[in-house]
Amino acid sequence: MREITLSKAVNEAIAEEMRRDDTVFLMGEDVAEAGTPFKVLSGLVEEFGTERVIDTPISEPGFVGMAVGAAMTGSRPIVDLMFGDFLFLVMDQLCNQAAKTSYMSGGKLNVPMVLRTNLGATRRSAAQHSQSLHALVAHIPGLKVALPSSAFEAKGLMKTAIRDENPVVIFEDKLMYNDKAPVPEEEFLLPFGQANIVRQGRDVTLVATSSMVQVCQKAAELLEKDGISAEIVDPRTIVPLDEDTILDSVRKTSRAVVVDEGHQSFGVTAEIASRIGEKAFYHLDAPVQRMGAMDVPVPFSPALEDLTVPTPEAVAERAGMICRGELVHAA
Amino acid sequence: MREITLSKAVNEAIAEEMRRDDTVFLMGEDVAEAGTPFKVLSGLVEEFGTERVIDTPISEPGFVGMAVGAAMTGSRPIVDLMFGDFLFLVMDQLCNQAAKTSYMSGGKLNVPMVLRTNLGATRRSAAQHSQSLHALVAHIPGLKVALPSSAFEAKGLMKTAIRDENPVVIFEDKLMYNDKAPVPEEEFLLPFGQANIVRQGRDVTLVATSSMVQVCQKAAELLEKDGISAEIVDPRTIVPLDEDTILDSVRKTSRAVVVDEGHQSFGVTAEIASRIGEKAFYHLDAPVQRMGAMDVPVPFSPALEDLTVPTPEAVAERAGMICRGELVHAA
Amino acid sequence: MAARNATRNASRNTSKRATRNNSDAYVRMYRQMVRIRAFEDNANQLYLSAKMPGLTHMYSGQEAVAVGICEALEDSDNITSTHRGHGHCVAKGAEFKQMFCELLGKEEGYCRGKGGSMHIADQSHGNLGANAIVGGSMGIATGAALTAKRLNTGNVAVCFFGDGATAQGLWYEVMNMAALWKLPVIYACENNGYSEYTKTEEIAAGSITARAEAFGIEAFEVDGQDVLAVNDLTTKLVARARKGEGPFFMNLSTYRYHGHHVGDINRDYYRSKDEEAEWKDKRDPITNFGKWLEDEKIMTAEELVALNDEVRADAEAAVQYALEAKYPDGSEVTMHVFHEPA
Amino acid sequence: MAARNATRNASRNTSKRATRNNSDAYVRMYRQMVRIRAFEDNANQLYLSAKMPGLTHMYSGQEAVAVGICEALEDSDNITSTHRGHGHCVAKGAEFKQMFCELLGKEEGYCRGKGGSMHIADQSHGNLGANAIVGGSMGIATGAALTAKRLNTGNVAVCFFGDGATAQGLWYEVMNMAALWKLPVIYACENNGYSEYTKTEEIAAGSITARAEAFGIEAFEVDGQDVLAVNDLTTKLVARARKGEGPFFMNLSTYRYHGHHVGDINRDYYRSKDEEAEWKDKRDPITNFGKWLEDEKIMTAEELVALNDEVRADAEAAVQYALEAKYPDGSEVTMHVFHEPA
Ligand SMILES: Cc1ncc(C[n+]2csc(CCOP(=O)(O)OP(=O)(O)O)c2C)c(N)n1
Ligand SMILES: Cc1ncc(C[n+]2csc(CCOP(=O)(O)OP(=O)(O)O)c2C)c(N)n1
Ligand SMILES: [Mg+2]
Ligand SMILES: [Mg+2]
Repeated sequence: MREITLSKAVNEAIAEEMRRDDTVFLMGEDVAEAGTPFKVLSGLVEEFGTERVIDTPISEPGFVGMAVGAAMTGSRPIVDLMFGDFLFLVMDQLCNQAAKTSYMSGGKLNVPMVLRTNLGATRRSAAQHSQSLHALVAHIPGLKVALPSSAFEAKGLMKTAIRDENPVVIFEDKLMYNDKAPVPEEEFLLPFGQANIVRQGRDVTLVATSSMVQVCQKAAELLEKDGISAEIVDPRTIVPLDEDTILDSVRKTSRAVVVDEGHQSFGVTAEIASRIGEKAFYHLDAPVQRMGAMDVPVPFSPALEDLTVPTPEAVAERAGMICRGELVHAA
Repeated sequence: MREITLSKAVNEAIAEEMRRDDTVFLMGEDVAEAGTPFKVLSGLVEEFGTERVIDTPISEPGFVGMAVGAAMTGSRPIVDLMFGDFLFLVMDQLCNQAAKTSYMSGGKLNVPMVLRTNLGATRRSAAQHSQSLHALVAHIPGLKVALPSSAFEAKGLMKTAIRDENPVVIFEDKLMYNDKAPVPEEEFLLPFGQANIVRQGRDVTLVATSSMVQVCQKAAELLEKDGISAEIVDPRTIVPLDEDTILDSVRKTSRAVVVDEGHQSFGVTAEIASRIGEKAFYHLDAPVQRMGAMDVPVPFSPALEDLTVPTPEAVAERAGMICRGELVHAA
Repeated sequence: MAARNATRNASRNTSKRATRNNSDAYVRMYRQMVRIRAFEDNANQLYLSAKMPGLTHMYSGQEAVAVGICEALEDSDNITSTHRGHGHCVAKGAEFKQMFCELLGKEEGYCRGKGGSMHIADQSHGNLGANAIVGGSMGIATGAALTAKRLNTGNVAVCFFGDGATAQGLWYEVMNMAALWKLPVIYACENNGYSEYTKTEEIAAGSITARAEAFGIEAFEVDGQDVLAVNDLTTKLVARARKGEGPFFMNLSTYRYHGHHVGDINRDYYRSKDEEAEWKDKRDPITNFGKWLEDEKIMTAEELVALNDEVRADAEAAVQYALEAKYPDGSEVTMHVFHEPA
Repeated sequence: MAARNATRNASRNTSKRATRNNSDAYVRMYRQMVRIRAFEDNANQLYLSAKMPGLTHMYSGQEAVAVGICEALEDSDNITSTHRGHGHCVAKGAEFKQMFCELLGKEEGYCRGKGGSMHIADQSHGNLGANAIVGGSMGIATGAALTAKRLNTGNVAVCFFGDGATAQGLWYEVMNMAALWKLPVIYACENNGYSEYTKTEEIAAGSITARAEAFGIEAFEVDGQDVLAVNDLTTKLVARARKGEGPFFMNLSTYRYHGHHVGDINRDYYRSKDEEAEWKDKRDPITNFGKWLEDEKIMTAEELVALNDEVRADAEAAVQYALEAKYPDGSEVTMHVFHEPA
């Protein structure tokens, strides 16, 4: 199969859906000629024109609000939010408006919009350009949340997002834009709420989201050398969450480490770990381990930043410990 | 001891601190003559004047941003955010600015401000005036989060918040403003990060925040009738979180139900349950139970709204089930 | 560009002389204003007698704004509404029964009881909903206009908001985009002089009208108690907006008769009884328009009374119906979180 | 109120004739501009040679704005800065060593390496910090002015922001409050014609200056390449602001010489080489002010060269120092999340 970058995968998904459906359009800062600072959208304005690929002023609350209204009236907007950190600016329009419209109107109105943005640290972009804020939106009923972990997922989930009748927030890992993966030429969509078993294993389940899937793949290789067989489950979407696949895996391996790049406290690892703790309780041979980003703003200095996110070595070490029963006394 | 309402307790705390420290001031919508729609601040403008009790326009991002700047330069602002739901409007100033200033500046700057707001449903105020959004702010490093569960806590935590060198978000339960509790006449402060054992018990620990403390007290009485002895732990602040007191209680009772009025998924119950699951693993006789608000926007209809939040009966039932070992098969 | 003062007292203008052709329209406007007043009087009663749960904000006094504007629109045109939204909802064509059912949280309500007073919406008539976030619908209205322009539907969107809402930064962001892209949206500021318990002059610096003009938006100041003046201006602006000459801004002076919300009874500390009396006695949009209809011989005094009685009876019947209607089944609580394709 | 055009080319105005008294001030302004340029040239080199991590935005070309304004301020006055913040930081009094250390993430940086280019702050000189959220510091500056007024410190706050930032609603919210409460804050819009890769005229409707005026704020348009014009105007406004006559708005026309950020090399698709050349060759704030200093016999050509050489040497020494300085210890990663009383 051909291999393309994550960036190209997103671009293809959007282009295909825009060709298919005239009501789809794109808006955001420097999305047209510039194709975004990450160049993900290059070429789209040439094909679809400035009427459908719209450069906006630096007015995130404004254009997200407009997307909500456009979506309520027959359009399918895709909003580009340049950095995930800017979510804080649009929370009212996203969480008080978009998320609640279907429910508050008793199903009479709906908001089929996509907010595409990113996550991920270690790019030396400091505290306001490095956050992974997907847990926040996942907490708000009415929003779906997709976390593609490779070019393949990026394409398949984006197409599904655009066709969904609800607001979907899709977080791309900004460090992965140039990473290549096999992506079919033929059209395909990936369903929401269906986890992917990235790697089969017997001894421990690594539940990994987005950027952490690669980290866990490397961790699994390290573990392999120690004779530990790790299974990796990538939920792909955290709302809806495919609890069954995760639980089945843990019931099989009896051990779990949940790895996510958001801050650890009150984040995604808590949700998944507590569901495992509750629903696979009698199958667990060791306490479920959580590995999120440190509970600190992301520091600029390379000497500090790299300490804040889970690494393959750290994941392998932690998984190794529970497999060897070394964390007994801590609990 | 005299009994006063939660409303009066907050008012006293603020008045005392304003008398003590000239740099403390209050700002928000209709905080002066009107004393807020909940009348919590009545009388303050008479004592401190409109220079220190400042009515603002309906500009939440603006005045929260101003509070950040005022706090960075020697003031100690208390910002009144009329409804917790409006947090979505101020997330950028709160989470990108206030929360990160100390860290980003390497400790050279700091933001001693208090954001007081509220939480709580069942007031028939519908989806945009009923949310309990404390989990969101708790996820962001740099913010402290206080959840008073009675007039006593409301006073003691508010005074501590005002003296703290960091941004503190304090959520009052808007249904509790008229509830009375014993509050000493003499000055007192309640330290952050110190949980309160509201009730001693042997069989199950109910970890309850804010509005859910009362619910759990009633649940404990119901359980008592069935011969089950419930211990209630109120963390009082979720950042910092007094993990030790919670863990000690669970290690003693071997069972836990975590009850909080925020949405269940990706919320406070997940964080606390997963910490218990990890750190008291070998003491647990049953899976930790989570009871948050339903993952739905808060519906207006009384027929629906009451279904969305944990009730004493539901808590008692769930706690009873784990005490009787009835949830074995589910896990 | 100086704000245009749409002729005050346009109703006394000869060009407004009734003709056979538009007398139906006049009667309809009158009826719609009376319907709003009747709706609110009943809602207020329901609340005061503890039959209605929650928070609600009365529109009484501002009827000429909603009616003057909505009568210049088609069903397919969109409006966005506010926390004080019953008037907009009625004016855009909603029925009493479904509205009262919604206010009481009943299954037959426009939103199956899930929205209530602050979120009432009526998609069938283009009303995208009330909003409990002050200013929260400014983006939505502007986005509806973006759909209209992009998909060439010919629709116009009207964004209703209060004077207090002009303090929300969102407005400036969307005005900028509306102006840049010439969107068919009309920003209608219902300037009733107060934001909750505060006079707007204490919390609004400079000139609200000039703020819109600074974005290159044509702005108009109009007497919001004069339904014909409002309707006239709106009719012209809607036609121009459909031709791509929008956006526009209207600053409509008006007054709310009740408290900020139904529980706001003692108002002396922020506004005087005299001021209230002045507006109610001299500038009531319904009374004055009724007199004009009589003067112009479009309706007789008896006809006016009969119309009022009929509307009041309708409203009371709808209240009765709603009180007896059933609540949604508990199972509905988890429905509609996500929208599923039909 | 029409925007006042602060005299363009004020530097050629006789009232600006050098005197013994202010020639020190002129030399200092020149030196500060040269310091900024030298700082940026080194930062650019560091980045291009992959010695500097992260994102950074060059201030070169805009020096007269930061220097003209900051030279009118006291150390105790506050400024807030932007993503393009090195110039403000130098102008407000910061040292090269701590600045380069910060850019390289070293322990001796102003923020112990935790902030980097986009968050550099220098509390000792009243610089409340750069900000990576466009418009994110507008509230902070206004709040600093609120402290100044409430605690009667006599301080003034200057809020620097770009033309693109005027699209953020926050600005309108805080202007309204600043105007209502007469706060000593000056909003300084560095209008360099671009927001990233887009001409500002494509994303700003109407008039930016009129937007400030609509809030009743006195507004001024000034040539941001003329350090004396900027300094003169600011000096007057600061004095007035201290007396309670603020807030004020300045729209300063200027230009950034480099790309939006250091990686923005091929700029042809959004701005022409001719345009760049025009600004660099004819309107360079340093070259032109240097010529004036010569004409006015305040400095000789040799003195100018010597000053430039000295500053460049300083900058290079600081770079060398910073390159060799040590990184913060790993244990610092969890420090400063919360501030503890000293
Ligand atoms: C974002 C937000 N802030 C505050 C409130 C509380 N609130 C509800 S109505 C209102 C006053 C609105 O004034 P205005 O816009 O003039 O409308 P009016 O009530 O006069 O019709 C306020 C402050 C709110 N609902 N939303
Ligand atoms: C809220 C926010 N939106 C978008 C960005 C990305 N961004 C960084 S600088 C910039 C352009 C800013 O333009 P302007 O304010 O004119 O400043 P200039 O770069 O010209 O100095 C943008 C869009 C950001 N950092 N913050
Ligand atoms: Mg009003
Ligand atoms: Mg610019």
